[in-house]
Amino acid sequence: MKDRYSRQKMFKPIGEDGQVKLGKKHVLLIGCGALGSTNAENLVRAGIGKLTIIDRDYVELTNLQRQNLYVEQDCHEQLPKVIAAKNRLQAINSSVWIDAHVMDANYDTLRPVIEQQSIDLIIDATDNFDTRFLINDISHKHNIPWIMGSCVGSTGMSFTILPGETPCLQCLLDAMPVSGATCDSVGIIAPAVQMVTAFQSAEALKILVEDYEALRTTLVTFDLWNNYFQTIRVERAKKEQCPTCGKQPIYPHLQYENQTKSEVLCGRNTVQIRTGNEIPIDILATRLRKIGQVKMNPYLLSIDYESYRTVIFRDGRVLIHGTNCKDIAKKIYYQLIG
Amino acid sequence: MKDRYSRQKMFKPIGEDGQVKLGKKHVLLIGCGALGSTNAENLVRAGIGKLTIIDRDYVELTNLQRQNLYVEQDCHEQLPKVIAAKNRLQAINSSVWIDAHVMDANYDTLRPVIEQQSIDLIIDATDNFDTRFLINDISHKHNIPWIMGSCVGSTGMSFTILPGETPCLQCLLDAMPVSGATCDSVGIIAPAVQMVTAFQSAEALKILVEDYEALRTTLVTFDLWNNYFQTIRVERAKKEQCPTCGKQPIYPHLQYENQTKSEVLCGRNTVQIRTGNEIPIDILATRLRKIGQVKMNPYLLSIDYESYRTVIFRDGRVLIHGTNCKDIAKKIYYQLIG
Amino acid sequence: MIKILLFAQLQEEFGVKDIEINLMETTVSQLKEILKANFKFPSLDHCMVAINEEYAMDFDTVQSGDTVAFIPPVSGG
Amino acid sequence: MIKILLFAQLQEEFGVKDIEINLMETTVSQLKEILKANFKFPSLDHCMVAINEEYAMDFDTVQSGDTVAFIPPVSGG
Repeated sequence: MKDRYSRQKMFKPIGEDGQVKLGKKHVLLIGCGALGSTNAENLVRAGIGKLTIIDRDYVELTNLQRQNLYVEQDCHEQLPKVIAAKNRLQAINSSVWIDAHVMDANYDTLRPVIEQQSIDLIIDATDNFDTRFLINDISHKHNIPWIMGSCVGSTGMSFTILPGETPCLQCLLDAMPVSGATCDSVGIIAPAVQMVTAFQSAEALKILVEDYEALRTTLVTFDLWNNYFQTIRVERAKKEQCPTCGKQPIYPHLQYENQTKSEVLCGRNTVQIRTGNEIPIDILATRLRKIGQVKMNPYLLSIDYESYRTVIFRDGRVLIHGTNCKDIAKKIYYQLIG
Repeated sequence: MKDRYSRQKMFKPIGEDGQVKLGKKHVLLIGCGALGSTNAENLVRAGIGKLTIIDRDYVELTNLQRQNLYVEQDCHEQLPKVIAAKNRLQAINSSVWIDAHVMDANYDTLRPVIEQQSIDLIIDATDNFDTRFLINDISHKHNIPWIMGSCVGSTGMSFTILPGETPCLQCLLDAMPVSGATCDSVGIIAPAVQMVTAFQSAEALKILVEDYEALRTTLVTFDLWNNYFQTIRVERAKKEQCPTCGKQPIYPHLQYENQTKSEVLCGRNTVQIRTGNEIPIDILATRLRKIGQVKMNPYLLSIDYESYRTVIFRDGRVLIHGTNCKDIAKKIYYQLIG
Repeated sequence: MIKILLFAQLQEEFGVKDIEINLMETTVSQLKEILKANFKFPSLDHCMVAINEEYAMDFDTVQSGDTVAFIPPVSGG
Repeated sequence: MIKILLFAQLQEEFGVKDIEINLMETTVSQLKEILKANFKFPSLDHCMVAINEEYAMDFDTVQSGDTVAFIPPVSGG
C-alpha cells in the first residue's frame, strides 16, 4: 500500500501487470508547451520507463497561464522548455529516465532519435501541422502508434492513430491545412489544454499497458465554453491510395522537397522559410489583424509581430526580418501560420 | 503582448474585461488532493485575485501519481498539502493572494471563512459526500455558486450548482449516498482527474468572468477507459420541497445532529466517528476485501487498513483504533467509506 | 431492445460495462428489479439514472431503443 | 431542419455558434455552397465534416433532422 503507484495498480485495467509494463516503456513526446507539459507530467507521475522530449523553445511569461511545468523563475532564467521541464519532472519522479533535447523537430533531427532506440509511442504536442504530418509519416514508416492532439480557444481535438489499423492524419485531412488557428492568434484557456491531454494520456496508458481493446476509435472534438462534444466515427475516411498509410506508401513528408525549409539570409538579419504549399494570405489576414499591424497586396502580406517584421508571400515563402536565428524564425512562423 | 495573460485575453469570451474581473475574484477551494491541485493551479495561472484553500491532509508518496502540485521532497518533509501547494502556487504566480488553511472542512471551521469575507465561488475537491452536502447547504444559505466534481477509476462527474436556478445536490441524490467508491478502494488514473478539472475550471472561468449564459446546464459524466460520455439534462430533478434549495429550506447538513462527529476515546488510542445514517456494511464488505483483511458479523465489519484497525457498525458508528488524532481518523474513515 | 450503460463500480459488480435487454417497455424501478434478479448483488438503489441523457425517476417509462445509464455517485477527489 | 454546429474559429467567422437551415435534403458540398453564399467568407473548404458524429465526404447526403458539424483543423498545442 505504501507504493507510490498503489492507486494506479488498484485500477483493474492496469493492475500490477500493467504497472510493470509501464515501467518498461519509452515514449517520445514532440513539443513541450501546453499539451507537452501536461502529457509529460502525467506519464512521469504514472511511472513510465523513459520519456524523450523534444522542443526548440524557451520559457516565456505568456506561457505560464497554461503550461503546467513552468514557474516564474524559469522565465527569469529564460530556460529552454525541455530543461525546465526535466528539472520539474525529476523532482516529481526521480526514477523515470528523462531524455531532453533542445532542438527543432524535423526529419533530420528526429531520425537518429527514432532509429537508435525502440520507441513504443509518439505523443503529438506540437503547435503546427508541418510537424504533425511529419510524425504521421514517421509513425507509419516505423510502425509506432501516435496520439494526435491540438487545441485553441476553448476547443480541442484528439485522435489515436495505429499504423495498419486506423485512418491516418493524411486520410482525415486530405491536404495539409493551409492554416490552423493558433493559440497566439485566437487565444487559449487552460481547461481546453487539459481536456485534450486527458484524452491523450488515457489513450497513452491503454497503449502502454497493451489494452488495445479499450482504445477510442473515434476522433473526439469539443468546445468547453459552448458545451459541445462530438465523438466522430472515422473508419470510412481510411483511403487505400493514401500516400502514408495506403498500399503503396511514399511518406511524402519525409521527402526533402516537401519539407519546410529555413535559411539565414546572410547580412540581412533575416531568415527565409520555404513551405511546399501556397499560403492563402487573404484568409490569414483576417486573423492576423487582431494581433499586429497588417499590410497587404495581391502577392504578399506583411505584419509587425513581437519585434519582428514578417512578410508572407502567397507562393509559400516567408521572410522573418529582425533575427538570424532559425529557431526563433520558425517559432514566429508557426505562431502566425500554425 | 508581453503580458502573462495575453493568450487568455485573446480568447474572446474573456478578453481584457474578463481578465480584470478575474483579478478581483475570490474562490474557496475545499480539498487539495487530486482535483484540488489541478483546480488550484488552473485558477492561479489564470490570475484570479484570491484563492482560499482548505485541506487537513499531508503529502504522501501514493499522492504523487496524480496530485499535480506535489513532488517527492514534499513527501520526505511530510508537508501539509496546503503548505506544499502554496509554495508551488506562489512560484507559479506571485501576484495571486493564497490563503492556506491546514484544517478539516466542517461547518465550525468553514463558517468564519465564509462569513468574514466575500466569496464568489466554491469549488468542490473533497473526497467524501459528507462535505459535499455541507458545501451544498452553505452555497444555498449564503448564495454562492459551487461546482461539484468527483472521480474514481477512469470515471468522473461534474455539475455546476447555482442557488435559485439549478437543482442542487440534494435534489439529484435524494439521500446521502451510503458509500461512494473511493480512489483508495478502487484506484484512480490521472486523466480522469484532469477531465473533471477541465470541466470544473472551465465553469469556474465562466462564473468568474460573469458569462452565465455559457454555463453548462447538464451534469456531465464519463468513463475514459471505456469511452463513455454523457451530458444529462437534470432540470426536472429540482424539487420544490427540497430541504436545501426548496421553498422552505432548513439546510439539514448545517444542523448539529446531522453532522458527522468525531471524538477521541480517552486512554484507548481510538477515535470514534458518528454519522447520522446507517451504514450498509454488506455492500461495503465487497469493496473493502480488496484492500485489507475484513471480518464481519451481522452488526459490524472490521478491517485492518494501513496501520489501523477500523470497526464499522451498521448503526453508523465507526471506531478507528491506533490513533488519538481526529484528522487521521477522518482521513481513514473517508478513504474506506467515501 | 433497451441498452444499459453501467458506470464506475457497477461495471465491476456486474462484470460487464453494458447490457442489452430485449423488452418493449418497462419502468425504471422494474428495470432495477430485473437487473437485481439476474445479476448478483448490484448496488443499484443509490444510483442516478438517465434515460437518453435525461435525469429519470423510478416511475419513468423506458422504451425499446432507449439508452439507460446507471450512474453511481463516486466520492473520490 | 438541418442543424449545423460550428467549431473553433468558424464561430467567429460566422458570428454564431450554430445554425438551423430549413432543408429536406442536400449534399455536404451543396451545404457548403449555401453557407458560403449566405455568410461572409467562411473558410469551410479545409474543414472536417461530420454528419451525426460520422465522418462525411463532399458527396454525402444530409437530411432533415441531421446534425452537421464543421470542424476546422486547429493547430495549437
